[in-house]
Order: sequence, then structure tokens, then C-alpha cells
Amino acid sequence: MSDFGKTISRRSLLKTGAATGLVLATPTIFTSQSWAQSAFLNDPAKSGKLVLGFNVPQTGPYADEGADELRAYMLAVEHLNGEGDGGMLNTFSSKALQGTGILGNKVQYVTGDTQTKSDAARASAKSMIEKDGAIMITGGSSSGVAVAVQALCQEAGVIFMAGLTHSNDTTGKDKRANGFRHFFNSYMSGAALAPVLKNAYGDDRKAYHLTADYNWGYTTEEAIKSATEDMGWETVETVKTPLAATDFSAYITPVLQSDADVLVLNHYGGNMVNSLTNAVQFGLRDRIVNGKNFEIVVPLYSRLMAKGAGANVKGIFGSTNWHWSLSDEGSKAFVKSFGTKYGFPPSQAAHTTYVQTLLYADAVERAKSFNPCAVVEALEDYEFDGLGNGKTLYRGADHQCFKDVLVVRGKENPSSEFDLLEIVEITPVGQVTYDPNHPQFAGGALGTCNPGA
Amino acid sequence: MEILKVEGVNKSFGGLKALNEVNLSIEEGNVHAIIGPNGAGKSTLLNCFVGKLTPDTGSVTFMGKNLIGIKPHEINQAGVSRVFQTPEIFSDLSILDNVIIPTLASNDGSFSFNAWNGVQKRGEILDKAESILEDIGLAEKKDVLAASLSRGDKRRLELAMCLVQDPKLVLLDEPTAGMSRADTNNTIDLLKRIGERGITKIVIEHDMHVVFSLANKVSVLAQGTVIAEGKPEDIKGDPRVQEAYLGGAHI
Amino acid sequence: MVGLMDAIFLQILNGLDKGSAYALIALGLTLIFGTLGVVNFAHGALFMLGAFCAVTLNGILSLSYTTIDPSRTDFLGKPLKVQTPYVEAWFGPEIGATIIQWSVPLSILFAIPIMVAVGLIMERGLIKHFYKRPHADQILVTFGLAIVLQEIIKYFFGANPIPTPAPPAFAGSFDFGAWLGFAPGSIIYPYWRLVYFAFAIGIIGVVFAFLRYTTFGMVVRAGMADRETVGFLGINIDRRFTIMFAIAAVVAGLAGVMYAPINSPNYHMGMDFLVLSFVVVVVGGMGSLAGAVLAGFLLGILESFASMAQVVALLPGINQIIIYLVAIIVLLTRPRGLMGRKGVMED
Amino acid sequence: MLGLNKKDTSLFLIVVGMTMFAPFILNPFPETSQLAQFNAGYPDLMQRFVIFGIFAIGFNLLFGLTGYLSFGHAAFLGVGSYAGVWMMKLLTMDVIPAIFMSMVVAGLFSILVGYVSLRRSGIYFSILTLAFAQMSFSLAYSVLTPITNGETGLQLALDDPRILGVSQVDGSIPPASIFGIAMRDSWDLTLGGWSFTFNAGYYLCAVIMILAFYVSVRIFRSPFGLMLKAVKSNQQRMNYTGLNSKPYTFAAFVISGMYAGLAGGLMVAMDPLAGAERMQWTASGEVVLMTILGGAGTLFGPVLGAGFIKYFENIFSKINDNILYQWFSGLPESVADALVFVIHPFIGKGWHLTLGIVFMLVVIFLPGGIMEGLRRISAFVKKRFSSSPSSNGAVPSAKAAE
Repeated sequence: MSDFGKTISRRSLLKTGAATGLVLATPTIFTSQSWAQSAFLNDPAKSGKLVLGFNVPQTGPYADEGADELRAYMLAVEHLNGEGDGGMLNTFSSKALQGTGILGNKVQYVTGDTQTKSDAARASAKSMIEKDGAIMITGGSSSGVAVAVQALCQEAGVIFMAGLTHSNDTTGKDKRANGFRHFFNSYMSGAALAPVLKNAYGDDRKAYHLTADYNWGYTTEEAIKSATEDMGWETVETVKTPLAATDFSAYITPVLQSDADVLVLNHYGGNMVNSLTNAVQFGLRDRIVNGKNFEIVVPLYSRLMAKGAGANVKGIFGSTNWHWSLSDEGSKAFVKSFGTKYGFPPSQAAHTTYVQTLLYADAVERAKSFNPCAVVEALEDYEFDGLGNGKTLYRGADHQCFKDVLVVRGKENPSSEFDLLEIVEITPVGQVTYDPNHPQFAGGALGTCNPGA
Repeated sequence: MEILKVEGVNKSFGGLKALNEVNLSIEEGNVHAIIGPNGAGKSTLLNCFVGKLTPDTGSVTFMGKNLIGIKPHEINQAGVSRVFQTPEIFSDLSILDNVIIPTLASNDGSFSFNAWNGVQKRGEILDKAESILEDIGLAEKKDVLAASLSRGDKRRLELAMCLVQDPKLVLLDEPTAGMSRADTNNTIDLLKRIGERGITKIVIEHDMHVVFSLANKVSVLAQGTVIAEGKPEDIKGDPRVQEAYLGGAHI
Repeated sequence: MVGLMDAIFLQILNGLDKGSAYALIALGLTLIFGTLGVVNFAHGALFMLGAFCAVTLNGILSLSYTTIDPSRTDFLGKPLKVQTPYVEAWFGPEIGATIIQWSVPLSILFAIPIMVAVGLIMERGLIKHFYKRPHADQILVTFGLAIVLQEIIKYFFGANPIPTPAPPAFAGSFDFGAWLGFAPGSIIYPYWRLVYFAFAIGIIGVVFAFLRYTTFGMVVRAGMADRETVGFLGINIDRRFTIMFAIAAVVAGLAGVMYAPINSPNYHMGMDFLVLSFVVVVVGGMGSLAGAVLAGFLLGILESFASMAQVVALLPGINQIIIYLVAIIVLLTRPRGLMGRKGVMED
Repeated sequence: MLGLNKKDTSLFLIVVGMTMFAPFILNPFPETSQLAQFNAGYPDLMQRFVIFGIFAIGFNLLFGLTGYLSFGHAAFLGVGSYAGVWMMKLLTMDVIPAIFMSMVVAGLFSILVGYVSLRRSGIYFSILTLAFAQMSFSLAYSVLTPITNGETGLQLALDDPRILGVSQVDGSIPPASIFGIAMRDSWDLTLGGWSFTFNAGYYLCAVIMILAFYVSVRIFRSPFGLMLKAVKSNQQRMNYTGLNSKPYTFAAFVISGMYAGLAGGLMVAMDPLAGAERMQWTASGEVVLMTILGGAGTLFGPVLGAGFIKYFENIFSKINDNILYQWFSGLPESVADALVFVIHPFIGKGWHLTLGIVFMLVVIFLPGGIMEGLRRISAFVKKRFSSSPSSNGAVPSAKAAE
């Protein structure tokens, strides 16, 4: 705690200056939230309750992903409170968590709906912080929301553990000291995919990109383009498609007329389902261009979305953060407790949110404090294992996790409705690590942690 | 003195010639009736006076001012008010508001941004509006919604809305259409009383009883042309008028 | 490498296809508006319900019994439960599989009674009470209904798209290039999309013929023009209008059924189409059936052209706004849309 | 008082009282009780109540008075928000320039949109405004990303210039403030089991809403307001009465656009991020729903409608099964399970469903919205408890509609 004393007292002084006049004029029953003795916002020791805020899309197109995230959160809360089979607590390299809550406090939670809109997500997060006294916010299923809520948590002074967010910006130009991302990112997708694509399709390919016209699309296109160009591919054309597009035929047909022999779909969610379905409908996969089979690549795969595209995903390469068929002990333990509780295997969104919750709890235990600044320090440059992606580093410079990345392919003969993707390669962490000042992540600064008081 | 002059007005709809070389001259202070069978072009002619329609050729001048191509609200500001065949009032406003609006229009012009001080602060406007309601006998109902009035009362209200503007010329489109005999007589009385104010009126009418009780000049329109003009008693006996009403018209 | 003409030809095909969906939804909207004078914000939901009729029939046909295969294991390491559809057990695996694969065309038969029922219940139960209410109230209540319908679908089917493929016979594409004597493979178009276009034309033709050549249709058209007069003739126009509502619901529903293989249905697909369809109806001219169809195809084609890389390079973002831009231009130059009548919905 | 008649004065005083004591009114349940879930007295939601109240008041000046149904009003709110954030990025974290700029920019944008859209009326007007708003949204989300930061929304950064302020304080972005009082500063009052929060930002918004409400009452009662009602009632008669309806509707459109801009400016003053979604047609639809739900054309109805929808969005969406089980913890398990099973579809992720049902019920049974409901209740109470039988029930009074 003493490490943070300086910041805190400095802050308190600033606040006091602004608030004194008013406080003096008010009866003594008023206590100023902003400068009470408590050194940080929503201290469980003060309020007597430990509340985590699970902020996921419950309405809108990503509602199913949000629902899976919520399931994972509830499982994590069970495990932290010592209920159930303990899941990944048993395989986690850190043994700080004992199934007795966090620092002896029973974990409680509140849930909210981000609607996959920045505004709604921030409103929901604010109500968790202001009304329910949440000490940590986590969740989300899109980068726009993650960046917006991360900035809010920084301003408010709580920790944000990002859910599914893949844009480089989350830990690039929009990084924040109070925010952490376990999920992988566009750059890593590119770095992991490129060698596999080279092996499978050769180094003399012409790629045509269709890119969702918003931030995540831009960073993914940039990442894939630069990774594939580095290994010798040529980028024939990059075309932006409107977010609201449902029918991609008008964007697919020009592909037929270019001399491209690979189509890269920088799309996610409903966009991905529709563009991939359309591309297959137009017979792209049956084409032979430049003497080679035409191929399609989907940089970011999600099993839930793959399901929506049905048989169209067969044989198509992509990358993913995690998959339930991984055979390490951590993954097996997680799949077992999730599958036993809910009857189907968890998605990658469920995995990352479960792990984030555990990582937060563990950091608090190790820091022996809920103070966000203490948590930040405990997480920065922390190395751990046993949570499903092998040895992992939470890099202090940008609060991004570095771990193995999976390259997957749509399975030809699925044995069940969950068995849609097969792991082609587990790309070792070394291959996807980049310098914090890499051009794709340039700009922005972490700033300093904010304990909110 | 001539207040309204219509010269050589033609108007066609598609192939149908609704007005054919209409010439008309309205003297100040007169009650001038325009009569004619159905489809003779009476309402079309009236619409050409108030800017609802633009004649294909010809001219309409009001007190020396051209009215063709002028917007309805400008024509009204020049001093022409109109009563419609089916009462056009502000049904979901109170009766008082219905008269305040035209009063304000003639006081403040076609647009004025008085968004701050309440109508209540405008004593002279309120007085004028209330006094006209007294005149037509609707003062007690002034806070009632206009939609709830009887058809006859609506028409009287519309008339009040025109008169409160102190117009120089009032156009009345079948002021007694669909009224009972008693209501018709009331309306005639009311119009006569207004007549005392010296406002020039053009009345379109079917009902000869009304025409002959009010008008001091009559023009007869048939198939888009003025076929006769003169004092009511002269018109009564004109064979061309008989012909138009009884035989010649395409019924 | 291939000429601009090919590209334009393809975009016209794309536009016709997209336009088919717009036209079918707009046609139903206009029928409802023209006959009942009701602004139906729940019309997109009817389209969505149609698509989910296909999903449901697919689900029913795929109803399965479970056997345990001890030789294989599921994700938890337990013996694998194998699902076998009943139809495959009853008719043999091959015929059974074929029946399931043909579920989308079969859904047409399944959807018609359902959409008729939905239409009748909606009109009798709700819409008829709103004939005399302001348009704003109609919008609000049908919007509320649309939300309720789509949330119910979401509750049962989830938020993710559900793949609903066309029969394998329609997989693959037609090679216009070879057919027209160009290079083979230069212009190809998926069979199912051609089917969709033909289907839309067929439905539009049937609706127009119905309105033009049957007594029922003539009365309805007369009612659209002047409801009171027809009422004076002693014809019970209300009942006919109820039937028209059901027909509009069926048109929207069938448009949805056939659309399911093109894009996997999801619960909010109705809302995605709703606003565009309204724009289509207004551009066509409120109350004009022919206008709605014309505007549907026109906007579909313009949207496709606007997505061409050459056009976007010239005017960045044009593909995002083309429909709205066209709507503004049309409304400013033709006050009542392309074929609208005077005095409809102007107050 | 203040140039208002007696009835308006008392309504105004009620509004002032409600907004000033909102922290108490909205937190009726003790912190520890199960019903605390329904408390809405936390700063963010209170701010939203009044901000969307302002938005709805402004929308009502256009729709409620003139009857012109704009389906693109959210665009003005969005444009105002962007302007506000840019002021905070470039100039200072003081909210006054941001709010001022929001109104100006939204006003200018509404002049442009209004000038074009008001050439048509009825549904054609609605579609024109919708088209403008959807174009703004689509472009802001994609090609205008350099100005709007697209999907993420425009937000502050540590390296913003802020020429009249500071870029950062100790590695943090300085908070939005007014005369040195930070918008997020709050003071708590604990009384027994109750806890009330007084937030600086809320009180700024509340004061501005009271002003906005006051201005709207003045407009309602002014000759200008009467002319706007005339536009809605009978535009033909209006024109033949010598009034040019165009500048009236245009002025109403711009005023209402500036109200939207004001709301947008306040939104970013409370929470400095402007997302493109606030310009989407659904956002425009939301303010339409608020106004109609509350009672279009009434003075205070739109504010109630705004509060109602925001309450649903923020309170109902946060109820989950876990909370339900806490409520029913006193009941036998099977009963609790059954209750949770029944309620489950309507809460949490089902809040849209509940909202949809409520819309339908209100429109079907209360055509005049919430205000109509209140009026019926008060009429019922009066009838029930007044000694003299009602004498004026039969005459529809024009004032009754307000």
C-alpha cells in the first residue's frame, strides 16, 4: 500500500481543494465520497461486500456470446467461493486462491447489458460502479465497447478485465492503466496464421480483403495484410463493407472478376456468417484461379459464429484464442466443470472471461489489497500457467497477455454440433510477440493507475 | 370603386376546361354573388383568387395588386379572407384560440417570433378576439374545443375568424350549404349585420333564397364562362340563366 | 481482367436479387397501408417469422432420437450420444436426409397457414383497433409488437444466425458467362438466388393478377382509392381488408422463407429490413403497389452499384448511404415518390 | 409567477421540487432491503433521466406542437456530443464551452436538415429526417472515423492539447468540471438504512433541465407556440389566415434541434465519450417513444416518458435469476423455482420483451400516454372524494389536453 501513498495523498489533496467549501457548509452526516479516508473507490472493507460487475451483451446480435460469458462468470464465482469442482483453480500455477472468496470476502456479482453499444455499455458499467459498488468490471463482446468501458473504468478508478476484444487498439492506442486484456489480438492472428497459410497455400498468392468498416476491421486487415505480405503474398484489393450489410453479394461478385486466389474475410459475428455463406454460395471455393484452388480465410473464428455459417466453414482457416478440444490440464478442467454444469462445451468468450475473473482474484490475493493500483502492480509482468494457453505473460508495458495462439480449420466431419473446428497448429507465444512500440500499436499511453479516490 | 378585377382567366385540368375567359369586376362595398350549376367552375374561380390555384392565363388584381403567383398567406395579408365550403377551423384548439390566431396574424404579420411572452400579455388582441366572439354569440363557449361545435357554429366561428382580421374582401364558399332553414336564416342575418361594416363580399351560392336576400350584384357562371351579370332581380328573369340551370347544364 | 460490362451485369443481378426482398416486403407494407391505412412497423417481423418457419420445419424434420455409441466419446469423455432423425428412421437414411435437405421449399406449404393465422390474429386482435388512431400510435403499437415477436423468437432460437441451407440440387452457380458466349466462369450466379428472383417475380405477378382480375381484388382496389364510397355500396370492405392483411403477411412470410438459405436467419433480420423497406415504400410513393415494386428493384440495383470498388473510390462511404441519399433526392424532386398519389399520408 | 399563469406555476414548482429532491424520491428503499434493486437514485441514471428529459422536451416542441414527426432527431444529439467532446479535447475540461458548442453545432446542423426536410410534410418529412440521421450514423461509424473515432466513439486522450486547460494530471485525464467542481464529485447522506447521493453533475443537469422546461412552458403559452399548434391543427386554414407556416415549423425544428444538442452536450459533460450509435434510427425512435409514451403535446409528459424508458433500460436489464432467488428466499424452493421460471423471460436479457409489452399496453389502453393515465387517476380520485357531483365533465376543454 505504501507504494501508492504518494499518488493517493496527492489526489486527495486535489479533491479536497475542490470540495472543502461545500463540505464545511454541510452537516456532519454528509461524507464526501471523493475524499473519505478510504484510499480507493468501492472498498469492500468499507461497504462490507465484494461486488464484481459482469457487463455483457444480453440483447442484440452478440447476445448468445454474452450469455456464454455470463455462464463462465457464474462458474468462476462458484469456484472462487469454493463451490463446485474448483475448475481451473486446481491447475492454475498460482496457488493464492483457496476457494474462500477473495481476501476472505465472498464474491458477489451484478450483471448488466452492454447492448453492444458504447453508450449503453458505459451506462451499465457506471450503474454497477455507482449503485452496486462494483470494484471490478469485466466483459464485453466487441472492441468498441471494450475500449469505451476501459476508458470509463480508468476515469472512475476501478479495474477493467476485458472480455472478447480482438482489435489492436484495446492494448494499443487506446490502452489504459486500469484495463487488462487476456484475449489475443489482430496482430497475433496475422502472425499465427501467416506461416500456416504459407504451408497450406504457398507463398505466391493474391489476396482480396473484405473488411468490416469499423475500427476492429481496420486493425485486422492491417495485421493480416502485413503478415501475409511479409511472406510473399500480394494484396490485390481491400474493400470495406458496411457494418449494416446483410447481403454481401455485391462485394463478393467483384472478387470473381479479380485475379485474386484468396479471399480474406475480416468480418466477425453476423457479418462473418453472412459474408462466408455468400462467398460459398457464389462458388468461390470451387474456383481455380492462376492454376490454384481458390481459398477463403477468416482471421478471427468463433465457434458460436461458425455454427451460424453451418457447413460453409469446412476447411476454412482462421485463428482463435482458445478451443475446448485443447488437451492441456487447465483446458480439460475448465471444459469439465463448464460442461458438467451447462451440458455443452464453453466458447472462447466463456474461456477468456473465466480466466480474467480468476486472474483478477489472484492478483488481489497476491497484492493482499483490492486497491486497483495494487492489483495493477500485481498483474503487470506477471507470468502464469495452467489456464489453457500454456505459459502466459501479462505484459506490463501494455497490459496485453502473451500466450500461444490457435490456428484452426473448419472440420470436415463434425461429430457433434460443437465439434466444428479442429486445431491445426498451436502457434508458440514467441512467434506472436511484438514490441510494445510496434507500429500497429503506436500512439496512446497507459497513464497511471487510478484508484478512484 | 373596383376592388377585385378578373380579366381573361383560363384554367384547364388535363383536357377539361374549367374556366374559360372569365372576366369579373367586383365593386367595393358590394355583396357580389356568383351562382351557377354544379361544375360551372365557381370554386375553381374562388381558388384562383386566394392562391390555391394559378390560372393558365389571365390576370386577377386586388386593389391594383396582382394576385397571381402570390402565396395564400400573402393574399390574406393583403386583405382577402376566405370561408370554406366545409368549415376549416383549428378543431383541436379552443374557440378563443381559433380567433386569437387570425387576430395575431393581422397584427403581427405572416411570421413573428413571439416565443417568450404569453398571449395573455396582449390585452388588445384578447379584447378584439373576445368581442368578435360576443358578436357571433360564442363568447360563453370560448374555452371549449372547436371540434365539439355544431356544424352551424363551426361555420359562424370560421366567419368570425375572417372578420376579426378586418379584411377588405371576404370570399364565402356556400356559407349555408347543408344547413337547416332556421340555421340558414340565422346565417343570413349574421351576414347582413356584417354587411353593415362595409366589407366587400363575394358569395358563391346554390340557394337562390340566400342569394336574393344578400346580394346586390350577381354573376352567373356556366361551363367556366360568365354568361350573365346584373342585379338580382334582373338575373332572376334572364333566359340564359334559366337555360343554364334547367336545360343546358349537363346533369 | 474481365471487362466492366461483366461487372455491371453481375451487379444488376445482385441488385435484382436484393431488390426482390425489398420489393416483396414493400409490397406487403403498401398493401396494408393502402387498404387499411395502417403504418405497420411489425412488417419486418413478419418477414422474420417466415424465415423462422423454415428454421422450425427444418427443426421438426430433424427431430431425433438418441442412441449411445460407446465406441466414441463426447467432449466430456462420456460415451457419445448419436442423434438420428426420425424421418431417417422411418423412410430410410437417404430419403430421410433428402426430406430434411428440402425443408426450405417444403416450408412454403408450412408457412402459408401459419402466416395466414398470424395475419388474421394480428389484424383482428390488434390492428383493427387502430384504424382511426393517429399514425404515431400505429407506429408505436406495431413497433411494440415487432419487439415482442422478435424477443419471443430470440427466447426460443437464440441470437445467433441459424444456418438453413437450400436443397443440394440448388447448390452451385449458373454460368452466365458460358451461356452468353463469354469466358466460362466470368459471370456466375448461384442457382438459389436465381430461384429467389423468379419466386419474387412470381409472387408479385400473382398479387397483381389477383388485384386486377378478381372481383375481390377490384373491390379492394376501389377501397384503396376511396374507402367511403365502397362502403356506401354496401360491400363489407372491412372483411376484405382483413383478408388483404393476411395476404400481405403471407407475402412477407414467403419472402422470409425463401430468403433463409441466402442469409442464415437471425431474430433481428426483420428490423434490419424494416427501415429500408419503409424507405422503399416512400420512394415508390405511399399507396402505390407498382411504385413499391419499382422502388424495391431500383434501390436494390443502385445499392449494388454503389458497392463497386470503382464507385467507392470516387465517393468514399457512398455504399453506406446510397439508399438514403436516393430517398432524399427522389423526395425533393418528386414530392410523392416515384408513383405516389396526392394527399396520401401528408398530414 | 415568472410570467406563468397559476396552473403552470404550480406545475413548474412540482417539476423543480421533483428534480431537486430526486436523490430522495428515486431511492425509496433502504440500501440493505431486497427492493434496493429498484432504487434509481445513483448519479448516472439520475443524469440520464434529466438529460433525456431535455431531449424529449425539445422533441415535443416540434412533434407535440406542430405534429411533424422527425425520425432523425438523434442525429442532432449525436452531432452535439461530438462537438462537446472536441471542445473538451481541444479547449478545456470546463463543461460550459462544450455545452455551448454542442447547442451551436446541433443548431447549425438542424438548420441544414430542417431546410431540406421541411419542404415535405407527413411521412415524407419523417423519411427525409430518417435518411439524414442514418447517413450521419453510417458515415460517423465508418469513413468519418478520423473525426468521430467510429465504432469506439470519440473519447478523451492523455495527449489532447486542451489549450486553456491541462492535458493530463499525474497521468490521468482531468475530470470534466464547472468552475473547478468536478462533475463526478458526489456527497453521500446516510439516514438509517437509507443512503442518498448528491452528485454535482446531476445538479448541473437538473438546473439546466428546469431552465429548459421553463423555456418550453413559455414557448407553449406564447403566440409562437399557438401558431405551432395551428400548424398541427390545420395548416390550410393557417395559410388562408395570413400566416406563413414554413418559418414557424422551421423555427420549431431548429429550437428542437438545439435542445437535442444541449442534451448531447450534457451527456458528454457527464461522461466524455460520444458514440456513433446515439445517432442510429433506433435512438431517434427512442425519443419518439418517450414522447408518445409520456404524452405528446403535454408539457411534462415527455419527461415522464424519458424517465420511464431509461428506468427500464437500466434497472430491469440488471435483474438476474440470482437476484430473483434472493427475493424469493423466504418461499419454499419449488415455489421460488416456479416463480423464477415464470419471471425469467421478462428480466435481464428479456427487458426488451417487457418494454415491448408495456409499449403495446400503454398505446392500447392509454392513447394519451402516461399523462392521460395520471389524468384518469386524478379524475377518478376527484369523482370519488369530491362532495359535489362533477359538473363540467361533459364539456371537452381545450386546456384539458395540457
